[in-house]
Amino acid sequence: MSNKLINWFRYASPQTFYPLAGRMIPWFWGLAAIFGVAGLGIGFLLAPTDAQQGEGYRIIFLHVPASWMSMFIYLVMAFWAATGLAFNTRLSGMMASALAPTGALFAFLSLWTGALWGKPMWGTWWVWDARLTSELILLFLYIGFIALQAAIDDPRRADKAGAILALVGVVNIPIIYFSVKWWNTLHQGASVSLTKAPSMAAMMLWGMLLCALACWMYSIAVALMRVRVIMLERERHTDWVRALLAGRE
Amino acid sequence: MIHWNSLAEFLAMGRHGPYVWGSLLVMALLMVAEPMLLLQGRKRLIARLRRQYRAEAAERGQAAAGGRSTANGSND
Amino acid sequence: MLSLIRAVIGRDLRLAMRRQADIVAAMFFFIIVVSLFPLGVGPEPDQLRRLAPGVLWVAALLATMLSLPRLFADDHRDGTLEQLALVPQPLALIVLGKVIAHWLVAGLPLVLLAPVLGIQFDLAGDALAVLTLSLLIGTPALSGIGAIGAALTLGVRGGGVLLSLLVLPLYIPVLIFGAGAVDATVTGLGAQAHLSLLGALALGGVFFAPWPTAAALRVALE
Amino acid sequence: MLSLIRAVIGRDLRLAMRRQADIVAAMFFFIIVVSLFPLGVGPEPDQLRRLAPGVLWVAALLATMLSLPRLFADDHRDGTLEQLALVPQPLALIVLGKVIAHWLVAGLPLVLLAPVLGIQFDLAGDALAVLTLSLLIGTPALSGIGAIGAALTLGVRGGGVLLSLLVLPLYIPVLIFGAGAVDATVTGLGAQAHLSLLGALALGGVFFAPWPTAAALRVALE
Amino acid sequence: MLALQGRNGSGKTSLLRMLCGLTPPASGEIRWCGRPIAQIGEEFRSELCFLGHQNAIKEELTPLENLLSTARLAQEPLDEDAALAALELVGLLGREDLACRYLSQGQKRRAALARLVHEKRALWVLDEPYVALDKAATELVAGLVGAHLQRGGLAVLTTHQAVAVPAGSVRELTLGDDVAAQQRL
Amino acid sequence: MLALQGRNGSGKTSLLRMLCGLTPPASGEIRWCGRPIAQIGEEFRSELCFLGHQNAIKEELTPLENLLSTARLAQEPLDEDAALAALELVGLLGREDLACRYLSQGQKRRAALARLVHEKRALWVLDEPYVALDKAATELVAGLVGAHLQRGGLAVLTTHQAVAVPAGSVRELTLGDDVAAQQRL
Ligand code: HEM
Ligand SMILES: Nc1ncnc2c1ncn2[C@@H]1O[C@H](COP(=O)(O)OP(=O)(O)OP(=O)(O)O)[C@@H](O)[C@H]1O
Ligand SMILES: Nc1ncnc2c1ncn2[C@@H]1O[C@H](COP(=O)(O)OP(=O)(O)OP(=O)(O)O)[C@@H](O)[C@H]1O
Ligand SMILES: [Mg+2]
Ligand SMILES: [Mg+2]
Repeated sequence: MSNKLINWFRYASPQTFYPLAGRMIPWFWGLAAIFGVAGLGIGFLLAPTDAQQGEGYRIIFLHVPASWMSMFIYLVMAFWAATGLAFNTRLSGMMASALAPTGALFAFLSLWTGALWGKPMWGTWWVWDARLTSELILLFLYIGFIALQAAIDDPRRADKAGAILALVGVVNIPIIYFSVKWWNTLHQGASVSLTKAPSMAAMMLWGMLLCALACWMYSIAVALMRVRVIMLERERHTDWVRALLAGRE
Repeated sequence: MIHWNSLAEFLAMGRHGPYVWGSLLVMALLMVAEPMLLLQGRKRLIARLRRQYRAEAAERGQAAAGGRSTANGSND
Repeated sequence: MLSLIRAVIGRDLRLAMRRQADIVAAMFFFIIVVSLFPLGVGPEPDQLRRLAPGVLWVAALLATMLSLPRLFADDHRDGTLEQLALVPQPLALIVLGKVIAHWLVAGLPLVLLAPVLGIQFDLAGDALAVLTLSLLIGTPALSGIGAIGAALTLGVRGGGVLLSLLVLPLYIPVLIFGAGAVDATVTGLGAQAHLSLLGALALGGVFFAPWPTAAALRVALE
Repeated sequence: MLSLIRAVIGRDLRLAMRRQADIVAAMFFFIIVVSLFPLGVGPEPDQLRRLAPGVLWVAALLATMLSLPRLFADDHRDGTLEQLALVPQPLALIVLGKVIAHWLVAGLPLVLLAPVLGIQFDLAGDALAVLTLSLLIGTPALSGIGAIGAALTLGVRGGGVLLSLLVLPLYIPVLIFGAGAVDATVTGLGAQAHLSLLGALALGGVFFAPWPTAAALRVALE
Repeated sequence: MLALQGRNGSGKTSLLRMLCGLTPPASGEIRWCGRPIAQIGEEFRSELCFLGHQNAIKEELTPLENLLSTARLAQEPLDEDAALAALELVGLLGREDLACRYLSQGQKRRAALARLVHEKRALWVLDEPYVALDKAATELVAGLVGAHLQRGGLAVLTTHQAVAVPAGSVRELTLGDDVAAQQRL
Repeated sequence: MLALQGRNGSGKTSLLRMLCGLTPPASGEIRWCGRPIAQIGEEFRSELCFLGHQNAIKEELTPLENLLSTARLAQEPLDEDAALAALELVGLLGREDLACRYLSQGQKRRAALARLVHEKRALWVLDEPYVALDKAATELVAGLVGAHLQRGGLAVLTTHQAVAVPAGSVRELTLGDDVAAQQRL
């Protein structure tokens, strides 16, 4: 084993990761706030009107980051699940469980903002097209993952079962992403309506990217917070948790 | 530089106000609520664990002092 | 007598709380079945609007039915049912308690979900209201009637599927009046008549069904 | 290796024969669900014809799903599953045998019933043929994918409903291509593309699914 | 007390279930205080305490909750202290807050037997109460049955083990292969 | 032979399941012929015969069918005569054509134990084999284990009863409350 690997496994132990995560959380909150303010500022105050969609298009600054995060978090979750199965590290399972609720939140937000966008644009809250449907499936997968883990009391078992489900469900992600290409549907494909004058397009693009970064930082911060709670709960019989809780009244 | 001429115009969002603000509001609410819930859950967990540790310590103290009554066969 | 029923309801609700996953999962089954139809049938809103009452009611029926096998099976497997059958008071009272608990856990959540799902099918406000009301009145009947089937198939191998075979035909009147009420609203006729019939079915289901159920349970225990 | 798979299939088929009620009941569930729809939706033939592929496919899906919980549950409860897990050969082979047996018992009868039920919905000859073919190709995928869910929820309280929550989303592609194939025939487009995709899903479902299923079973036994 | 013995499959379990009125006898009838139990159902059942092969405890609930809810269903409310005392007696103190699913075979059986501690009904029918119990627990249960007999209670139990019961007259009955399944109490 | 004893809940069942590789040990590892069983899965499993708390018989099948299909799954075909002989030995002749659902507790256990009669694998792991058996059957099973030991086999079993095993050296291990769950075979 190389030195690097040993180092990695050191941080993979809950005992060392817990304080590390605690130190990182404020930074991610700070970044999330900065990006969020900048992104929303550009998106809602500076960006010009869209020629086709009017002002309603501003939902894009919420909808696209939420959609991206919902897919991306699933991939990260599946990655942790795979590591957990392969190397049997305790931290991996905890990370996967910590990510799932946030992923579900973003999947829901993608649906919600999409529905609120659809009403003015398409005239209906919901249509059963491929993109929308596969995003709904993604939400179901998250909920299935959470429900499965909640139904199993032994955390080690819950981790493994959840990991298997997460890995099987990964096939859904490319389906969501490419659905607009494979089936021609109501939902627009990548990079629509960014075809106006280059400067405006750039402004919208920046707004979207900044908002996406904000959501990204937010997700990391929240996942770290949650993983700390999960660690306390699962490691409650260990000495380090006892010492920790005895220390700070 | 700012795109809007008046607050009213900003709020109206070109007749799409409810949709845009509905999205932003729900998204913001949920994204604030999630960490709040987490902090609250964490507080509750820590309180519970502290209680549990105290109870265990007390029990151990008792066991050391007197020893627990053991099961025996008679029942009257 | 009331204290016995209360004790049963309390116990069953406590058990249900221990496995909340159960309640949540039943609700999601409902959601998923409702969402499957548009996928199979195609997305035209006009057609979907006409389908909505039928699909929602069929889904409610199936969701209730899926939770039925466990109504008595758990108690049967671990021997609790024998103990319940040996309680001095009539077994039907205990069954009544279990039916009420079942409705609270499996029926009520469907009622609360219905309006949200109706929106996916593009239903108008008054149709949504009647849909919810019809489910509120109709689901207790589903729990009551279902209990008979659950008891009859108890301990029978392949019970789950056999159960649906027995129960679904009995559910048909509930389905017809329930979906009919919504249809009548959509087409502008009053839903009054359908709803009163539904109410009669519910009363019958909840207060009459426990007796045959109790008898079937005794047979299953022999 | 083949002899092991054959031994598993033989044993499961023999068990299924002992409780024929099971097979019959699954078929009747299919029939009843399909027949419920016209009741909930109304009898216009034109509308029914458009509904047919969706309804039949959804019913097939639900019927398969209902029989899933028992795929491993019986073996788990009586300790046979532990014995199977201790067989020297990979557990995935045994799972493969069980999946095949499940399809023979729960999938094939649906395929044979489909043309008869299709006639009730006034489907034309070629649509009927494609419907049957799509079910023939698609149902093995349902058994394979379902096995994963059955293994994951094994021994978990509230398994039945949780199972449908896990499995139904994974069934959706099968449903879309299956119903899509029939729709395409009805509207005059070729069903070729849909059917090949369905075939790919089925191959994947039957030969890939046993591995995660075996892993999940080992977890359940821990 | 009546202790039933007999080879595997000689019909002990079947007989006990008939005694309780769970299975109707193919011929003959079961009487209690001279009257057939089929006719005095409620009255008979309020005198009866049955414990079968199965433990009749809920795996999701803790031993304490199990004990309390059993008592509530039997309409003989038990306060929490009494229940805890019973659990302590059967050696489950420290596990009263763990869901029964995590208990071992023997511990589950103990949780089920805990209800005998405060049981005052006249007729106890126990099917293989000692199965899965270790020595200490077996003696404890025998002690409970003894105390019940001293209070004037009746007990019918089956077993393959010979366990001394402290007090009361013990009649042993060994079922042969062709014993008639008719008994008069 | 290793006979495990211990109070209810002392971890016997858990230990046996780890021995078989069904549950991974929380720490430490199980070795067979010096190599960890996690690595030599197939090889180890083909030397192992495990019988748990549960009987692993199908209620719908008859004892004969159960025995035959178990053998076929283990890839050690058994002809019908040998199977019938085994059933006769455990005293189920006359019931070999009755679905197991109708058998009593003890008869079911006997049906499960019948596979030991022709079992040739080296390591037997039996969890409470004597539960629900009457005296005659208990001695029979002890005899089977004895014969296995004489052939040079190994056996690990748990029990609450003291039963003499005819031949072979018996090591008894009593699990205390805090025994480490690590064993080397
Ligand atoms: C509930 C309904 C909706 C869902 C579930 C949904 C889902 C998604 C998903 C998953 C993405 C990200 C995938 C990608 O980047 O290619 C996305 C992007 C996008 N969506 Fe939606 N959407 C919905 C409604 C809408 C509506 C109504 C509109 C506008 C009329 C819309 C416009 C867009 C746009 C412009 C993008 C960005 C595409 C790009 O530039 O890459 N969506 N949506
Ligand atoms: N339907 C049936 N057909 C034929 N025989 C049956 C049927 N039902 C039960 N039996 C037989 O009745 C007998 C009585 O079984 P019972 O469970 O009462 O035995 P038991 O004395 O409790 O045995 P054990 O000590 O093994 O628990 C058994 O021999 C069983 O095989
Ligand atoms: N998840 C868990 N949490 C806490 N304790 C547990 C858990 N799972 C098992 N136990 C405990 O582990 C112990 C070992 O149980 P095991 O079944 O191995 O006992 P056993 O020796 O076979 O007992 P018996 O003789 O009663 O069969 C029991 O005390 C049980 O309560
Ligand atoms: Mg018996
Ligand atoms: Mg044990």
